[in-house]
Amino acid sequence: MKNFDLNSIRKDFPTLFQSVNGKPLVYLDNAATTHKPQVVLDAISDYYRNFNANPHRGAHYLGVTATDMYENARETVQKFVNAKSTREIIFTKNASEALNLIAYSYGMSLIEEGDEIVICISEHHSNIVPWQQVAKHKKATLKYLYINPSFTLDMDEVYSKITDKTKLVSIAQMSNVLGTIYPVKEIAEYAHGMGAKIVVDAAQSIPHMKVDVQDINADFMVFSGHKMLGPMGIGVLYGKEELLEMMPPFLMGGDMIEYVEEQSTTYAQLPQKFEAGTPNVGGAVGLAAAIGYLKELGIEEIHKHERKLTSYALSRLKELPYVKVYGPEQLDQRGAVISFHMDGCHPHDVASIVDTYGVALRAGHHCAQPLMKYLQAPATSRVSFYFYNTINEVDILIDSLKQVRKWLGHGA
Amino acid sequence: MKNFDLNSIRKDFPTLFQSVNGKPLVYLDNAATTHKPQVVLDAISDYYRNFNANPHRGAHYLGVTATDMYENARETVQKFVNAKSTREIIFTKNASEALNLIAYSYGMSLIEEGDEIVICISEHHSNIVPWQQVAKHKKATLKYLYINPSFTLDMDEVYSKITDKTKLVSIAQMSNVLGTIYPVKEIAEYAHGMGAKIVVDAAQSIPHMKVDVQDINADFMVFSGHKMLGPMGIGVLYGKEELLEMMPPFLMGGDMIEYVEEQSTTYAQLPQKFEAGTPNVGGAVGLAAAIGYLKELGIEEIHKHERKLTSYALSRLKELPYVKVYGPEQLDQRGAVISFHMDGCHPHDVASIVDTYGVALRAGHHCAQPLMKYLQAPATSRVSFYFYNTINEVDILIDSLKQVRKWLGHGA
Amino acid sequence: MELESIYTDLILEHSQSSHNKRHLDHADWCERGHNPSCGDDILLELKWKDNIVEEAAFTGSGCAISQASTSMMIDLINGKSVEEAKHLADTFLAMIKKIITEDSDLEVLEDAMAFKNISNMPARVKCAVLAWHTLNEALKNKKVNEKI
Amino acid sequence: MELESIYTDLILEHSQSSHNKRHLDHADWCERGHNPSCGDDILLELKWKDNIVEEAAFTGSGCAISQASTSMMIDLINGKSVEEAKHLADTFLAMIKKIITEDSDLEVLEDAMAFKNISNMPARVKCAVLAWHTLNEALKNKKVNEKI
Ligand SMILES: Cc1ncc(COP(=O)(O)O)c(C=O)c1O
Ligand SMILES: Cc1ncc(COP(=O)(O)O)c(C=O)c1O
Repeated sequence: MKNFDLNSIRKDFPTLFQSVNGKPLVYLDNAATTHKPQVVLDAISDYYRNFNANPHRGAHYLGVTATDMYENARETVQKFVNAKSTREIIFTKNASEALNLIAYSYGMSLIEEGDEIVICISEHHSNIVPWQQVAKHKKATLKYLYINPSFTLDMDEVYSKITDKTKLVSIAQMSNVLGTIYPVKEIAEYAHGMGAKIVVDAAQSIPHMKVDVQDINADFMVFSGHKMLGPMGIGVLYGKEELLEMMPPFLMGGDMIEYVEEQSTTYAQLPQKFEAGTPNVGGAVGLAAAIGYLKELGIEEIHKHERKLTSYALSRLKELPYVKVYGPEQLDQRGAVISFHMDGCHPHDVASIVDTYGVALRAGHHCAQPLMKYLQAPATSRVSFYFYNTINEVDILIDSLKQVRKWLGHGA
Repeated sequence: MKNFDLNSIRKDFPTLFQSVNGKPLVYLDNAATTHKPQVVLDAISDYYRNFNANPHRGAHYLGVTATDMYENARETVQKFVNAKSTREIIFTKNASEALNLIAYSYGMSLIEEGDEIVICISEHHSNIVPWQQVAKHKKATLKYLYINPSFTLDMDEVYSKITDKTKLVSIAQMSNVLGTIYPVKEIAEYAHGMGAKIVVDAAQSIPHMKVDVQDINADFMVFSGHKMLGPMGIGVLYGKEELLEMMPPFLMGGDMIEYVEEQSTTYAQLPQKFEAGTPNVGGAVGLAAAIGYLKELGIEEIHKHERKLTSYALSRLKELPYVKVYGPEQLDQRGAVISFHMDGCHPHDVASIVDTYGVALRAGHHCAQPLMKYLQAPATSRVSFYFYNTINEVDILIDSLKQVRKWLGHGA
Repeated sequence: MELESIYTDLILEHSQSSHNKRHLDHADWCERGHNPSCGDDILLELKWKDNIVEEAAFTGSGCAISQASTSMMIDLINGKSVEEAKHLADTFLAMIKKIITEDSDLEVLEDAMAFKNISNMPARVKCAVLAWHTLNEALKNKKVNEKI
Repeated sequence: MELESIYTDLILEHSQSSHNKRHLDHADWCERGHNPSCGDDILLELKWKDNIVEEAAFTGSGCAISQASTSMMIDLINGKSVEEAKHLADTFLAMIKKIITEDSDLEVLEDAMAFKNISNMPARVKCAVLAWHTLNEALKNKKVNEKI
């Protein structure tokens, strides 16, 4: 484990050292995507410069090496999430594809008329729209878990919504808008008791906390590489082997087949069965390097620092009477994502104005329109930290928010 | 246009300068994947180091820049294939996903019972299995165009197989096994006359020749970045705007929506409608750099050099009485892919043995099992050139093939 | 980029003023305009007198840019003929796209000239043009309607 | 990697010899073994006499490695008991995985020891083990069958 020395950590991230509009970049949009440490970029370059080949397809040296690197990356992911076997790790292009894979393959073949699918009102669109489609096509019902006024989920809501008709529960472990961390392990236990399977959307959680699929007892779990220091274009689906075994394939084509006749096809074993076409080896190698970086840093250290940032940011935002935060107050119920509204300041104006101070934050519906409607907030501003952010950056944020009020004619 | 100086061109490709088993690498597996020039790797690194952000989602500087870079890459692709509009260019993770998108979205909703889908016997699995699925689910018929003993396609075969029941024809412009170049423009014209749509799988052709979707009058066209100097994890679907407009979305989630309500969703405009989740901006930027490189080199020059290599390789192979080539003899009917069988030498032994001489070629069914069965060849050896290969490498290949015969006990 | 060229007093004033933000009693035409990606959503209401925009107003929510732009547009088109309104919308859009750049050609836009520099803030161009596109739609639909 | 440690005379001889490559007249058991990814495909035929492999043979196609490995295996198991055959298969697979490395422990494999170095050619390991996995399946299925 590295010593958690913020200065030296930041030096690993070339993207952080630039100026925007003449000001040093203060990147607070990490829930959208994170920057990449040089080791990840180097791993990708190194792969392309020294080993590039189409895996699973060649008896030649580069082909064998590329296959090894790809499969080693799979093993790195397997260990990272504590899956039982590499057969349970499917590479996709992002978390959204992974969720679609579950919806098309598991949902379209195993959900039946009258069944219920339960998701939470704070889901990301990628964890809503696929289930709407399944519900529509299979005449199933899509039900929502609603959060309470403290922006958390009462277990009573879980008990009342998940019934013996529920076949599938799909929930983000951490909300990308509220920062709320949901008790997925408890929900999984209850869902299993009712005979339902559970999908854990770990896109926001896994960059920041240990996600152990066996401990949670998740049936499926998905995440994206680009939100945890990895490159774009690579994501992961974890699925319990017995479930993946019984599911039909999703994308069809090269690499996922066993025998192809003119009119019929038998499919390859797991995990290839779900990986059609040339895989993104460079992406997988980059993701593995990202996991290596996170492990070396230590997820505990990351958590500690992010908690400090979140705590400080929440307390500084409280100083501003015109700011309303959407999200839990208690630090152990939330991650490092803070959504807020500033009185009289539309979030898009906020984002544009702080941008001129070098501060990158996000404004809008954050791909969670049903939540925004539920909160009766058409849009919010959102800051999201990663371990490379500093307390000083929080101060710059707060100063820039004060400037927003001035620019929009409200005094400071 | 660069001067076509092979020495200086090769210097652009760091991967070529390595030794395999103590011998200089002779990479002849370009139909599987090509190596990447340094400018492509630099474009990707540069993107991550200086601009990385989630596009379409932020009002901040990096977000705006990443969006611009992504959309500029789309425009580069649009111009490269001569599409009418960037709305007709959808980024996917590879050609296979693009074909699946057509099958799931167009096929599953617009092919009906009794309709016919026509493909060629030499298709890649990625252009077979999705259509088998559509045919099965929609009770349609999947028909094959068979090649003649010269490994080309008679137009009479086209006339007899494509009928007024045909709704879709899907064909590779160039076979990844035989090297055959199919007359897709003529086939498209005939198919259109019968009221059918045509999908052109340009995965093998576009790295080597001008593919003009308007000239071909293709309804859909697909290809992969990694086979044309680009990174893995990025592919392209071209579709005529009016077709894409009437098709339902395929992958669902963030970025492809307009309004999401709890129970229903309206979808974004093209091209976003077909791009769910965080896109692979780095991949798109890398692909655009690859296109830039190809354009600078000049597709004519590339073609000329590859023709020289193919011609030379075919004539040298002819010197070996124990070699049988599977593919057209005439140079204007074929590309730079040569499949062959050596009497008494199983292709896997061939690949393993030449590998120890530094030569990377491919052995097996090349993801085209129905073709192999049709040819009554369980496997072939395949060499595939790209513009960075040299005449000297062909000589090394031929020498190594002679060694194979020796190793396998057949004398030289 | 200089914020003062965008968040001008004029724009702020308009964005906070509510004189055009209301429902009309007997609107002849309502046209919805929206930017799904950022959530701006307006309803433009129009009352014709023959060929003249007798009265216009709007409701809805959005950022300072979109609200100000809408309000300025309404001030401008009140009392103008359909042709004039159409011409103003086209002029505004041409200004944003930097097709028309001469101040003398833009003076007809009056206060709305304040958006001349919005392209320096590319993420916000959509906000500025929303109302004008909505107006164009409304005028187009009026024509279609009259033909029926 | 040295080719001579893999394409040995012994292996070439076996790969080209056809003494085990035929159909049995009255096979008690046929087991198919195949590597979809490379196309190797064999049919192993077995005749039992009580607990003894009375005769074995194979048909099918594949590379020199898979053909030689199959032929050597058949030479080895002819006349052996089911338990011995199972033990030999396990020993072979353990050799490939480098779990057993002492030559003295491998001598029971006779000619098939020639594959000791196949892991230096990782892409070909599958070819070498195909026959032995197929044998294991056949023995497993024999047991299951007898219980029914
Ligand atoms: C003709 C053809 N079509 C489709 C594909 C599939 O491409 P990818 O594996 O990149 O999806 C390939 C390459 O493998 C090909 O050669
Ligand atoms: C909670 C959550 N789920 C899913 C996604 C989708 O991830 P991607 O866009 O990488 O597919 C995101 C991020 O955008 C997210 O925050």
